[in-house]
Amino acid sequence: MTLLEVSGLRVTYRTEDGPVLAAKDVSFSLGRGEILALVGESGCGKTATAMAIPRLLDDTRATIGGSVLLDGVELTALSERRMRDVRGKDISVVFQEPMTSLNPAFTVGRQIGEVLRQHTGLTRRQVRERVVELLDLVGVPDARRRAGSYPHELSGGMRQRVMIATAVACDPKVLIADEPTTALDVTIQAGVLDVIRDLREQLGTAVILITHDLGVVAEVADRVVVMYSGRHVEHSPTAAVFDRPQHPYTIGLLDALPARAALRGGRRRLTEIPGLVPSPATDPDACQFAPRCPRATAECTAARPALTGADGGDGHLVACYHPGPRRDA
Amino acid sequence: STPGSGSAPEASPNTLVVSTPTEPDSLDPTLANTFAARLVFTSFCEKLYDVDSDLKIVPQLAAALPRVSRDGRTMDIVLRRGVRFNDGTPFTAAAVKTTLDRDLTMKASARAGELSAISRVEVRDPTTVRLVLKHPSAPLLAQLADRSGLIMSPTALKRLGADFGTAPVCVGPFKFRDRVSGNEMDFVKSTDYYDADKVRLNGIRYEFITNSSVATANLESGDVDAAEHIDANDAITLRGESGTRVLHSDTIAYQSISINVRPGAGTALSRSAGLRKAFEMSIDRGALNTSVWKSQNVPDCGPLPAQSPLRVRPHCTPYDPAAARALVRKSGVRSPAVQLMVPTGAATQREAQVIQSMAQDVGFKVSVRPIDLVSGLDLARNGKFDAFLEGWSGRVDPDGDTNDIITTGGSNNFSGYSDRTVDSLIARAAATNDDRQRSRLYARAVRRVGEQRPLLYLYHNRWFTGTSAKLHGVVYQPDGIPRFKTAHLAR
Amino acid sequence: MTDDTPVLEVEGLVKHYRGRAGTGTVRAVNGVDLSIGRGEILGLVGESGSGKSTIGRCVARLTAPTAGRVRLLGQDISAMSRRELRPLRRDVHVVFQDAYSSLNPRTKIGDIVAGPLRQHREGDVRERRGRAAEMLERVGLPARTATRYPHELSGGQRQRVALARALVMRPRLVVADEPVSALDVSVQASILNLLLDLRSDLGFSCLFITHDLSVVEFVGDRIAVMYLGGIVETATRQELFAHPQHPYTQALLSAAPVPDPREGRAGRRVVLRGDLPSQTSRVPGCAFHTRCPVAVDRCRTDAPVLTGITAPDHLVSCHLVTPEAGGPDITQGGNGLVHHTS
Amino acid sequence: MNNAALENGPSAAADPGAAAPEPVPQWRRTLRRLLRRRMAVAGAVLVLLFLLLALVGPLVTGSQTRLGLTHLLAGPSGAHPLGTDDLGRDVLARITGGARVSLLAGVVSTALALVVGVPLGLAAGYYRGWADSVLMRLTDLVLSFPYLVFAVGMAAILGPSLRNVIIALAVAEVPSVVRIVRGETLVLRSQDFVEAAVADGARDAAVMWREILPNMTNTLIVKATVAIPAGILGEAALSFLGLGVQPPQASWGVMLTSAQQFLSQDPLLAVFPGVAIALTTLGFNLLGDGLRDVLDPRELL
Amino acid sequence: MIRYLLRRAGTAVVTLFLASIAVFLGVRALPGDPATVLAGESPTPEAVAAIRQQFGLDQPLPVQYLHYVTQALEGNLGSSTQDKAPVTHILAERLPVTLELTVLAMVVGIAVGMLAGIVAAVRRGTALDYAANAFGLFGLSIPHFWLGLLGIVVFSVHWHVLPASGFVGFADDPAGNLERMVMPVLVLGTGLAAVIMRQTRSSLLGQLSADYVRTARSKGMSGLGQLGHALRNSLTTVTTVVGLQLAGLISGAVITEQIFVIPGFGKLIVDGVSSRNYPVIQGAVLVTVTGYVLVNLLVDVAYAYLDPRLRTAGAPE
Ligand SMILES: Nc1ncnc2c1ncn2[C@@H]1O[C@H](COP(=O)(O)OP(=O)(O)OP(=O)(O)O)[C@@H](O)[C@H]1O
Ligand SMILES: Nc1ncnc2c1ncn2[C@@H]1O[C@H](COP(=O)(O)OP(=O)(O)OP(=O)(O)O)[C@@H](O)[C@H]1O
Ligand SMILES: [Mg+2]
Ligand SMILES: [Mg+2]
Repeated sequence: MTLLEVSGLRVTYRTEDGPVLAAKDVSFSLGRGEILALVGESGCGKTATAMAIPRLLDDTRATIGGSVLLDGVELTALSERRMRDVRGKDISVVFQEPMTSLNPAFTVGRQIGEVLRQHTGLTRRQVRERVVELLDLVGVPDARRRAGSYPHELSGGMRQRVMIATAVACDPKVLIADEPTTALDVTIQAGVLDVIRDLREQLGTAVILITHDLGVVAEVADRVVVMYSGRHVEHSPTAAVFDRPQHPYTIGLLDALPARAALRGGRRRLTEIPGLVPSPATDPDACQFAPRCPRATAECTAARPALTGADGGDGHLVACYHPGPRRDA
Repeated sequence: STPGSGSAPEASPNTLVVSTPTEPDSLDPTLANTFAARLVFTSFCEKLYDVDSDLKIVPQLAAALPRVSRDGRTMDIVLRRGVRFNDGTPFTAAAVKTTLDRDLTMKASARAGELSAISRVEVRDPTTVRLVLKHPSAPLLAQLADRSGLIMSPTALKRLGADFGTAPVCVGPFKFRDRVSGNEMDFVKSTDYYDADKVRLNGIRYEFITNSSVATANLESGDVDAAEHIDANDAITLRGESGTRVLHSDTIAYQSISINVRPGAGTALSRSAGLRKAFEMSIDRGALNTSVWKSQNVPDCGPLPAQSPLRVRPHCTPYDPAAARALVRKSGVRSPAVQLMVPTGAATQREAQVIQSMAQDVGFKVSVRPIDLVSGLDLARNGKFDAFLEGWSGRVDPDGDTNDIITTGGSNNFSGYSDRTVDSLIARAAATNDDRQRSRLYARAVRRVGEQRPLLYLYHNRWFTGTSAKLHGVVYQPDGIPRFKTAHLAR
Repeated sequence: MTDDTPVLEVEGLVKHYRGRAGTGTVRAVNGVDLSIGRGEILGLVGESGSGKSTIGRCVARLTAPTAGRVRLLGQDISAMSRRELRPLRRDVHVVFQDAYSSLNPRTKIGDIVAGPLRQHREGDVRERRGRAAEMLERVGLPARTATRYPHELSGGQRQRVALARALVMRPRLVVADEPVSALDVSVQASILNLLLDLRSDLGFSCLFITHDLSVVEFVGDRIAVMYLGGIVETATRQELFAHPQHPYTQALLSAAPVPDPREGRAGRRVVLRGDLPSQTSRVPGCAFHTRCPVAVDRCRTDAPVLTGITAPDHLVSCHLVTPEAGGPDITQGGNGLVHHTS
Repeated sequence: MNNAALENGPSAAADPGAAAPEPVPQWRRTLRRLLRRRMAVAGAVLVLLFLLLALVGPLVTGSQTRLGLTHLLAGPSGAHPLGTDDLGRDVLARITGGARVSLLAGVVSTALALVVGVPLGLAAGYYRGWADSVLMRLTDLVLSFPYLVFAVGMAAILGPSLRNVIIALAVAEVPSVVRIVRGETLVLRSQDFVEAAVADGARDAAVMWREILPNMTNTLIVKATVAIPAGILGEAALSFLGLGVQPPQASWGVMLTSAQQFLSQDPLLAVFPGVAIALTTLGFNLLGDGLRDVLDPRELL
Repeated sequence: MIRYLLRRAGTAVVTLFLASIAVFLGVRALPGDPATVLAGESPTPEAVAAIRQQFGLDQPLPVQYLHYVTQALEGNLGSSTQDKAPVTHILAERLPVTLELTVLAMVVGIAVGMLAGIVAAVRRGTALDYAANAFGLFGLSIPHFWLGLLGIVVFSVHWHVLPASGFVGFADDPAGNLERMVMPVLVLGTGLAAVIMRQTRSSLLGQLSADYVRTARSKGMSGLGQLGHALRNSLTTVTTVVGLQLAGLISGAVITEQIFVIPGFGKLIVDGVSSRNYPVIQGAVLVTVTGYVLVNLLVDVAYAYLDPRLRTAGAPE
């Protein structure tokens, strides 16, 4: 019962300095009511991947390859007009920056209402009522009055709730949340994450959650896709990634967390990953992580490892010639 | 009201629209100073006397030329009968006395100097005025044929006092209606005018258009009926067109270069009469006239106009670059510098550039300094210049072309020239009524100035007024002022 | 100055920003006391806008405090003029969050690192260059980095440069304002390691400002928790994480996501209602009472003071903390509490 | 450029200290990107062409002041490729001479405005306070005077000349320079690297000169490419009104004024200087657009 | 927001006050004075002194200024030295002319400029965009007085389709007035349209790539809907530019009025300078500056209206 099937997704940005391959052959699927996390360090292609799904990338600058099936419908083949009906209705998005993602010149009520007017035949009055309901749903106090507020009159957390209200207004099948809490304080973040979780519970919405915060992943995601330099290196149920990380990069990432360091007995030393992230312009036929990898062998630089099932089954996939749990632990 | 209000073309089809380059100052005859004001006075304000095309003085509001006593100390003027001002007030000897007394006594009067020979004005009878003079004065009659002869309505004077200029009333073919500052002046036909049958226009409007080519374009497009005082170039263009004609007048105005000869001036030209001579010799008046003025002006070397009965043909320094070069060499100054100040304006600047080029050919180093007229006059009167190219509108009587210009301390003596002989020659010429003697005296003064060269006369100007081919009956006198009294527009 | 004089002592620090037209005064810091001993790292945590950076700026005297005293090595610098301050600038240096904006994009790395030496007229050009190169190597950058421009470096490298610049004068105190918040975890790890290494080598003290509890838990010797312009709790790292007393500290700890699925899901989370209140108006009583799940009437009227209740070095400003029971249990509170045990 | 530079930076995997093997200097990159823009290149070519015309043209074309009273208003011919003017002077020579005046007016007035405006703007933005307020009111004042009215007055006071036109243009330009520099300073002043320099104990002058100023060179370059053509147009306008260079020196505006008299006899006389002005300003504008795209799209006016 | 506007009004008053001093001193720095002009061809010292006294020019400067300002505050700007007409009267005659010219030019400039800018931004990279850009560069690079000359050559001298110059009041002859205004307005409007087009285009392009437009797109909104979002936010910058362009427009009007002989403020000031008509120059310049300041005050109000952040909070700097 897959809802969304992404396979072989490629995103290429045209830049003055040549093409940038932001996402290379990314594949995953999403079931109804599932929360899938896309994690990875800055610039690894999380946003590119997620925005390619509802085709929100500027098509004068980015080209998308591969296939995206939503309920069996190939989105990459839809006309722009048909695609407009999908956006906001079947797939909706919450962006990272709640300040700039809302139009400063219009009231938030109007901005939430727009999506309803776009996709439903509701009357003006019905739209207004629904907007208040939605604001209530995402936990905005005093919703009726707040609907008349301008974005700058709201705090960051409230704005992000408004964004979420907009996104769920038409009961979408898929909600893409691109770092929805990164700009927020932890106490606020906790509330926003709760809202997303509740919505999944109440509405059965499937969620693609993009984050670089492994803590957030651990708290809310059902499954995790770890990305490195535009490529998908590990894919598994959440618990498995944290308990039995297979890819050396995933392991490095987890070990670099100060919180994990403390958990591991408070040794005043964090594990570093040596070296730098490779330029996204390159796409060698090799493991991109090899130059930084303690396990790298000649094999790793000779050919790109394929994403294969790791031991333990349960859909745990990894793209590595030398997978396996932490060896020094 | 907005500019142009009440003057919609279709309202009074027989209204003449005249463009003129400068705006008059005050329309109060006692205060008016500009040439532009003289121009519009002809339409609404008549004088005791006028001049004809030979510069002969003829009666206008007077019935005849004045009777001058033998000793030249009294002048009786008999007035035309049955004349009324444009407000209906009868034109009488008392009215003339009121005007002249005002001219003589009013503070800031621009006439007091012109009339300074008068000691008092008496009313002999309702149509005779007697001027009692301090001393015999030959130029006085000419003054009465100029602004000093403009007579104002005593009723209007009583009503407006010092503000007479805001709604002036005189005797004239048209009467003042409206003035839009900086833009236009409007006059309508007067019903009180004694010569009203000859007036065929319903009114006349003067519009101020500074730029000659713009004025010309307006004439061509039919927006104005006459373009007064346009450049020679434009006149030539117009001559070729079918819908327009060009009137011209060989005027009494002249163009000259004043040279600062004040002892402290410190310039090359001020120090050396030889260099001044060389400078004059470098100028080819004919070529200058041809290139800048399309040969329209009349090259000349003295101030008196060709039409003047008192004129003696002046002796001209010939164009002689070789001799000029020799003089420059002899002066010992290496490429003597000359700064030629010129009022801004297209034609004068071209003229200055040609002079510059000519003088440079004989070894002068000439720089041209364009300046707005007011600043230029200010500098010239204060002696802060080297050479100043400018024009004089000219006067009917030779006194007006010499006194005050080449006499010591004169207000238009930009050169700072001071010569006892010249001063006395001109004073003597003013004090006699004997034309032959006056003629001789002026000739001597002009010759002396010609030798010392504080002033280089270049030519008398020919002025042009472009008109629509439909316009007839304009009289264009040597004073450079077209008269529209008898003008009419053919259907 | 004796050995146990704190490197930094802050007493009653107040900083108000005069707002722009139409907005009132921003009461960014309202009476803060803290001190940092030799070689000690004090971690300052709190939500965005709570006034952490403002304290840092007052300590480095990038801005003049509205009231209160700042003593650096025993010397009161709170009212000094810029000229008087100049010699003291040797002893305190700053590292900012955004390594990109804290390095002049038009200046070569070598000149950036040598900048403080030049300002203080230390040595000649060659000598300065040498010391800069030495410092660069010390933070793990090859000497040739000196000829590069900031945009040619990665984020982590830039933050190393910022550290080198801050340490080149061998200051006694480093104010580090969110030095790792903009970095990826793997890079963050190397910078945190480096900071600790350098501290043991060079022996400076550090005011380490962050909003990330896990970072402060890793790096801080002592931790101060800020809320709305005031410090609500200070204790050693172990003590604070083991026995958080102030309701806000407890809420903060419970809200921080833990990167361990089992741990995270099992724990009880407390979600605070509402946001940080406006800082333009003075809140009577305890600043936290508007969001506090366990607030009582007294909290709305009386402002608590920061004192040691359970132990002399565990300071907390809360009426509900008792010597016997320690802090109140906020999961038991009734009002304004959202409770999760999923 | 922040993120792009960050992401496109080093690509080689190495120890954390390794920088990119061979970094390309920034100006070379900028130049390369500029050269990729066809319009910008066209603009640069135009500018260079007129620069060349101004520098060496007069040596080739002969005297721009020599009168030819025998061939007034002649049409284009072998001897006079663009014909002669109302005093028989060679139009090509005068266009060439005018190029010098125009570029001089544009460049010098801009340079003057920068020299005066940059320190004022820096000080105003850096210190704020009452001096800033006074300065801002003064810039308001100058900005609220239409610059032509202002220049007409200046020229009348100082007398018409190229020097005074340049002064008038510079004075009219200063306020906008002050505002831009002040605005940039306000932004840069709160940047961490400026704070860091202050924290290092840098003196005010050093902070302004070393930290703030170098970071607005892009803005200033773009500003200059806007101000120079404006200066050229301003000089032409003032000369056209008779307030500019003195005859017999040629300036495109002066040429247009005299051409105005012969519009019906010889319209070509009005065409050449107008085209010259238009092409020069076009060149600068194209170049400016290109530079703005390449350097920083912030300032637009 | 009220406070913000009050503060803006305060600075406007300061600007006006400074302007009055500047223009007062400025005219007196001109060489010569009204007396030099009025005393005519043969001035006598007495006449000059009398004229000076008549206009109070013999008083010390501060006294003159005080007199001028107190009178001006009562609505009396003195009278023209040229013909004694009250300056307020003269200004009232000229104001409608310049207003007509500048307002029409502004309407044309804004309409054409914004439309072209929007089309260019929306159809970025297409032939339409290039055409609009070419127009923008053309308008920016061509001296508009030259455009005026060419216009006269082509339309008046050659084809005789439009009058070369002159002015007729709208009330007197609406058709004739508009006919005469066509060329001046187009000449003046072109430059403005170019600037506005470029500003609209670039600010719209900036807004179109803003995050909130992406949000609108993610809601399934059409291109037009997205444009609505972006346009609303571009308006603020475009409005500011329009306000700032006003001074440039008045400068343009000075030359345009000179070329087409339109009796507006530009011509009044230029003539005033050449005749040293102190009261007229002062009055005309002050009214011009007041107009500029007022329009920019209006722009600020519009700004506050367009940008809700200003309605509740402080001012932008
Ligand atoms: N508009 C663009 N033009 C060119 N390159 C781009 C563009 N947007 C992103 N990139 C590049 O594509 C790559 C992937 O970017 P993406 O935004 O998907 O990363 P991300 O994982 O979302 O990172 P972050 O955590 O910083 O948001 C990066 O290397 C980035 O430099
Ligand atoms: N220069 C300033 N002018 C006015 N208000 C300011 C200024 N600097 C900071 N503030 C305000 O003071 C308060 C405290 O700011 P500060 O930067 O110290 O907070 P912080 O704890 O460092 O927050 P963050 O985590 O977001 O950096 C905030 O409300 C902020 O808006
Ligand atoms: Mg992203
Ligand atoms: Mg901060």
